Amino acid sequence: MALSLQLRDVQIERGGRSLFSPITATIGAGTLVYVRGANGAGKTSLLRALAGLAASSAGEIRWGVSGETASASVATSFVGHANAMNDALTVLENLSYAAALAGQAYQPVRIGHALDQLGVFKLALRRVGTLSQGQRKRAALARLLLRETPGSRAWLLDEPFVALDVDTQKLLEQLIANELRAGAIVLLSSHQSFSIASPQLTEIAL
Amino acid sequence: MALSLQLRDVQIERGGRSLFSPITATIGAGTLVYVRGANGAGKTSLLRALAGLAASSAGEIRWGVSGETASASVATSFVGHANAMNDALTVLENLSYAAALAGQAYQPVRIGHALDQLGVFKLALRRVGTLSQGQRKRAALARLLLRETPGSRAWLLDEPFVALDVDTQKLLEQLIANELRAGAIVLLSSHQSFSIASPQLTEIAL
Amino acid sequence: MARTEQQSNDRFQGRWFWRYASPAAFYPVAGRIEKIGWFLAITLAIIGLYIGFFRAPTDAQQGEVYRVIYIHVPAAWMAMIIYLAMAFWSATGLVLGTRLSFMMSHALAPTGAIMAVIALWTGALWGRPTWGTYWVWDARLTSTLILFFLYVGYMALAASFDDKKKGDRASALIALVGAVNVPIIYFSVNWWNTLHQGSSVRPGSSSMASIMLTAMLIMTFAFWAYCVAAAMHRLRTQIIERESGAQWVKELVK
Amino acid sequence: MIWESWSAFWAMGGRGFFVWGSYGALLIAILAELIVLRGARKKALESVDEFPR
Amino acid sequence: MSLRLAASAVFRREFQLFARRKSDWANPLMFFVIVCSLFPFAVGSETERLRGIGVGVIFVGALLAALLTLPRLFDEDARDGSLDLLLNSNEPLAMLVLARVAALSIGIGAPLILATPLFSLLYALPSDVALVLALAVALAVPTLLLVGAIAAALLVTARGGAILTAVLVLPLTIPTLIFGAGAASKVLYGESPFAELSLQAAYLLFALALSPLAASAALKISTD
Amino acid sequence: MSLRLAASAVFRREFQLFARRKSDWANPLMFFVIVCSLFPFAVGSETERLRGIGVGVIFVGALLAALLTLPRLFDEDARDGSLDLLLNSNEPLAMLVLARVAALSIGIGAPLILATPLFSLLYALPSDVALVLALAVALAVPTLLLVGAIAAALLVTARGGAILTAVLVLPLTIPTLIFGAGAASKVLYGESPFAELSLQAAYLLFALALSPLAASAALKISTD
Ligand code: HEM
Ligand SMILES: Nc1ncnc2c1ncn2[C@@H]1O[C@H](COP(=O)(O)OP(=O)(O)OP(=O)(O)O)[C@@H](O)[C@H]1O
Ligand SMILES: Nc1ncnc2c1ncn2[C@@H]1O[C@H](COP(=O)(O)OP(=O)(O)OP(=O)(O)O)[C@@H](O)[C@H]1O
Ligand SMILES: [Mg+2]
Ligand SMILES: [Mg+2]
Repeated sequence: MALSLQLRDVQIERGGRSLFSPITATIGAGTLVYVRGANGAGKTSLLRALAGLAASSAGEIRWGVSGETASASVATSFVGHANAMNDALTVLENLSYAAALAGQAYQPVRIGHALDQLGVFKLALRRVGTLSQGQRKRAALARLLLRETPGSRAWLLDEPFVALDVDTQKLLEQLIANELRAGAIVLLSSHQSFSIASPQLTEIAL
Repeated sequence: MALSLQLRDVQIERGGRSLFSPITATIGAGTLVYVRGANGAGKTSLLRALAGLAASSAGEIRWGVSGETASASVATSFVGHANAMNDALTVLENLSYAAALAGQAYQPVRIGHALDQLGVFKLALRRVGTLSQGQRKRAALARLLLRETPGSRAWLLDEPFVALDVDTQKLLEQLIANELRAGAIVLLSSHQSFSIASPQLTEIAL
Repeated sequence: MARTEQQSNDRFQGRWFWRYASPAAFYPVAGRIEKIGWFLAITLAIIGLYIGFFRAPTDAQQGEVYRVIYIHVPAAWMAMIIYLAMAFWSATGLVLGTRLSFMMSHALAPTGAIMAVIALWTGALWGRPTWGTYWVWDARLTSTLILFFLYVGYMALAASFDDKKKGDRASALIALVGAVNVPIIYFSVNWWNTLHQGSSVRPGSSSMASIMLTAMLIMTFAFWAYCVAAAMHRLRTQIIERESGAQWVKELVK
Repeated sequence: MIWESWSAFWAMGGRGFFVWGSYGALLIAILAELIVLRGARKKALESVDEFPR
Repeated sequence: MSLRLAASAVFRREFQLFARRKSDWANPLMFFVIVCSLFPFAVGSETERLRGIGVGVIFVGALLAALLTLPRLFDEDARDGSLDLLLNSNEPLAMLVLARVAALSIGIGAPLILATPLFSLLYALPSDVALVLALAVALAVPTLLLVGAIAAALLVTARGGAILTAVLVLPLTIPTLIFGAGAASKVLYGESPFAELSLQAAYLLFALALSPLAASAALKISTD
Repeated sequence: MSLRLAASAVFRREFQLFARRKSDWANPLMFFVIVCSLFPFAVGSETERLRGIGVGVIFVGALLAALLTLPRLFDEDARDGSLDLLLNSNEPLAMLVLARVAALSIGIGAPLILATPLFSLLYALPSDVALVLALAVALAVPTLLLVGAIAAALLVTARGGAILTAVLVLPLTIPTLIFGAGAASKVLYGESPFAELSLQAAYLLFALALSPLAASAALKISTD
C-alpha cells in the first residue's frame, strides 16, 4: 500500500500567466509536504491539480499506490475551503454520501467514530446549515478518516486549520501525525503555524 | 469622536437555546476586545449582533459616539467570514459601492490608498472572482480603511487573520494597533494567536 | 409603531385585555372556548342537517342537488372570513409584538385552507349537474381559487423558516400584503369576468325558500363554531410546543 | 318526512353522487383535520418531557 | 444628498453587473423567447388560433421571465455578505430597495419590452396591438418586481428559494395581468384600451408606494 | 458493485433532499398550478377557446416547471464543494449523472404527472385526453431533464460561451413538445395517439443513451 507522488515540471496557468516556476519533486510514503507561499502564490491551484480537480498546464503529476500508477481519485482525499456538505442535510447524511462516492459501503459506526475523533459526534444528526464555521470544518475533516486502512490515501489539505479552535488544531496535528506514521502522504498549505511530528518533511515553496 | 460601547445582560438564542450566559461590559475608546471561545460558542453571533446585523434575544447594546447614543450602522464597520464583495465586479467597484453605502462620496484615491496599505493595490481592477482567498480577504479588510478620520468607527472583526499570509497578518496587527491609538474600539475573534500593542485590552470569554 | 412584547407589556400593564395576551393565561380560556365550540358545532350541525334534508322541500329548478348548498356556502364564507381574521391577528402581532397573536393566525390558516378546498370541491360537484361542467371561470369561483393560493403561500412561508420568531413575522407580513390585495384581486377578477362574458352560467340569483335559508344559516353557525374549536385546539398545541420550557407547561403534562 | 324511502333519500333524485360526494368530502376533510390535530397535540406533549433546561 | 449618493451607487452597481454578466438580462430574454416560440408548436399554427392566444402568451411569458430574476435581487448578496452593507447603511432601506428594483426593471424590462412587438408578429397581431402590448408589459414588469421584492426579501434566508417566491407573488400579479392583457385585447377588437391601461398604471403606483416599505421591513425581519 | 453503491447513494441523497426541503418538489408543482391558472386571465374564459389551448398550456407549463429545477442539478453542489466529490469519484461520472437525473425526474415529475389530469378539468378537456396528456408529460419531463443536464453542466461555472451553448441545447426539447402535444390533440379529435407517443418514447431513449455522456463531458470541461 505504499503511496508515492512524482511531479515533473508541473506548471499552472491562471489568466494566461504561469503562477510559479516548474515544480519537480519525488515524494514517498510517510512524508509531510508543506506547500507555502504568499497570498495568491498558487497553493490552492496546485493542491486542486494534485487532487485531479483541475488540470495543470504543463508537466506531469503521477500518483503511485503500491508501485503502480493510480488516478488521483483513488490515491487522494481533498479538503479545501468549501466543505463539500449540503446545508439541508445532516452531517451523517453528508458523510455517508461522501463515503459511498469514495466506494465504501454504508457504515454508520465508522462515520460516528470519525466524527468522535474530531469531537463532533453529537452533531451527527444536526443539519449542516445550523452549524458554526468551526463545527462545519470539523465535520468536513472527518471525511478524511473514513478510509478503510489508515495511510491508504494521500491527504490534500488546503488550509485545514482555518476556523478550528486551538484544541481542535492540536487534535488535527495529532491526526495528521498518526496518518503519516501509517504511511500516508500529507500535503498541506497553511498560513497558521503548526507543529506536526513527522518522520520526513518536505517544503514546496511557491 | 470618542467611541464607547455598553453591554447590559446581552444574550443570544439559536435553535431555542441561549448560547452563553448574559454579558455585561463597558468598553471605552482605544480598547481592544478579544472575543474568545471554542467552536460554536457564539462569537460570530455576538459580533453580528453588535454590528446591528442580528437581534440579541435579551439585554441591551448601546453604542456611543462623542457621548451620544448612536446606531450600530454609524458606529461600526464589520468584516466577517463572507467578504461582502460580488465575484463579478472588480475590487474597486465593490469598494466604491461599500463606501457610498457608508455615506462617502466616490474617492478612488482613498480606495487606492486603502488597498495599498494591505498590499493589493495592483488587484484594484481585477474581478473578485479571480482572486485567491487571501487576496479577497485583504480587499475586504481594505473597507475598514475607507473611513474619513482614523478611529471614528469601531471595527468588528470576525476571524480577520484567516487566509492572510504571515506578512499580511503582521500588517493587520499593525493597522489595528494604529486604529486603537487613534481612539477606535476593536472587537475581534480569532483562533490564531496574534500580538497587538494595545493600551487597553479586555477579553470576553464565551 | 411596532413594539416588542416587552414594550407592549410596559405600556398595557394591568389593562384587562392584556392579561390574556400571555399564552399561559389564555391557555385555559382557549380550552373553554374550544369545548363550547365543539358542542355548538355538533348540535347546530344536527339541527341544520335535519331541517335541510328532512324539512326543506325539493328545489323547483335544481331538484335535490341544491342540498349541497348547506355546506357549500358556509365553507365559502368561512374561507373568506378566516383569511380576514388571520390578517387581523397578523397585524396585531406585528404592531404589539405579542406571541399569542402570531400563534392565533398560524392556528387559523390550515382550517381556512380546508374551508377553501371544501368550497371548491363542493362547488365543482354542484357545477357538474347544474352547469354540465366541473369548472367554469366564474369570478366567484376563481377568487376562491386564488384565496386558496394565498393560504398555501402563507403556510409554505411560515414552514420555510427554522427560526420560529422570524417565521412568525415573515408570514404575518405576507398575510397583510395578501389582505391588502384581496379586494383589488376580487374587483379585477369580477371585472375580467364581465369583460369576457365567458360563462353564461354563474352561481347566485335564484330565490330561496325561507326554510332552506334557515337551514343554511344554522349550518353557517355550525361551521363557524367548528372553525373556532379547531383553531383553539391548534392554538393550544402551539402554546405547548413553544412554551415547553416553562414550568406551567411541565406541570400541565404531569 | 319528505322522502318516500331511505333508498330515495340516498338516491337524491338521481344526484346522489354529487350530493354525497360533497358531504363525503367534507366528512373526510374534517376527520383528517381532527386526526392531524390530535397527532400534533400528542407530539407536542411528548416533546415537553424531553425538553432540557 | 448622501441618500442620493447611496441610491445612485445601488443603481449603478446593478448596471455594472448587467455589463459584466450579460446572462443577467440575456437569460430572462431567452426564457421569454423560448416560451413564446414553444407555444405555436404545442397549440398548432393556424393564424386565427395564434391571434387568439398571442396576447395571453406574450404577456404571461414576460411576467414569468421577470419573475425568474427575483432571486437576483437579494440572494446573491446574502450569500457573499454584501447584503450586510445594504442593511448597515445609514440611509432609508426602502429607498435603496427601490433604487435596486428600478435598476432591475430597466435592465431586464427593456429587452422584454423591445422583444414584445417582435413576437407579436409571430402571433400575427396587428401593429397597434403590438404597441399597446409593449406598453402593458412595460407597466407590468415593474409592478411584478415591486411586489416580488417583498417575497424575495422574506425568503432571502429561508429555504424554498425561487419557486416559493413565484407562489407568493403570482396571485398578487393577477390584477396587472388582467388589465394588461385586457388592454391589448381591447385594441384587437378595435376598442380603446385607455381604461385598462389606467387601471394598470394605478396598480403600479399603488405597488410603488407600498412595496418598498414592505420589502425593507421584510428584509429586516428575515436577516434579523 | 461499487458503482451500484455510488449510484444509489446519489439517488438516495436526492430523495433525502426532497424529504428535507419539501419546496424542492412542491414548488415546481405550485408553479405549474399557478401558470395553468393564470392563462385564462390572459386569454379569456370561453370554454371553446380554453379547450383549444388547454393541451398546450398544460404541456408547456409542465416543461417550464421542469426547466426551472435544472439549476438544482449541479449549481448548489458547485457552490458548497460537493461537486468535487462527484468529480473525484472513481465510478463513471455519466452513470452518476444519470442516477441524479433519474431521481430528479421522479421527484419533480411525479407531482406534475399527477396534477395534469386535474388541470385538464380546468380547461374542460375530456378524460381520455387528460390521460394521454399525463402520459405525454411523463415522457417529456425526463427527456427535458436529460437534455437540460447538458446545459446545466455547461453553465455550472458559467465561463464564456456556456450561455450560448445552453441556448443551443434547449431547442432540442422541441421534438418531445411537438410529439407530446400532438398526441393529446389527436385524442381530442378522436384519433389514435400511438404514433406520436412512440416517437416521443424513441426520443427519450435517444436522450437516455447520449445525454449522460455529454453531460459528464460538459461537467469536466466546465469545472476543469
Ligand atoms: C367566494 C366563494 C363562494 C361563495 C360566497 C359562494 C356562494 C354561493 C351561493 C350563495 C350559492 C347559492 C346561489 C343560489 O342558488 O342562490 C352558490 C351556488 C353555487 N356555487 Fe358557489 N360560492 C362560492 C364559491 C364557489 C365555487 C369555488 C364553486 C365551484 C367550484 C361554486 C359553485 C357553485 C355552484 C355550482 C352553485 C349552484 C349554481 C346555481 O345555483 O346556479 N361556488 N354559491
Ligand atoms: N438553527 C440553529 N439551531 C441550533 N443551533 C444553531 C442554529 N444556528 C446556529 N446554531 C448554533 O449556534 C452556535 C453559535 O454559532 P456561532 O457561529 O456564533 O459560533 P462561533 O463561536 O462563531 O463558532 P466558530 O468558532 O466555529 O466560528 C453554534 O453552536 C451553532 O451550532
Ligand atoms: N481568472 C484569473 N485571471 C487572473 N488571475 C487569476 C485567475 N484566477 C486565479 N488567478 C490568480 O491565480 C493565483 C493563484 O490563486 P490560488 O488560489 O491558487 O492562490 P493561493 O496560493 O491559494 O493563495 P491564498 O493564500 O490567498 O489562498 C492568484 O494570484 C489569483 O489572483
Ligand atoms: Mg488558497
Ligand atoms: Mg464563527
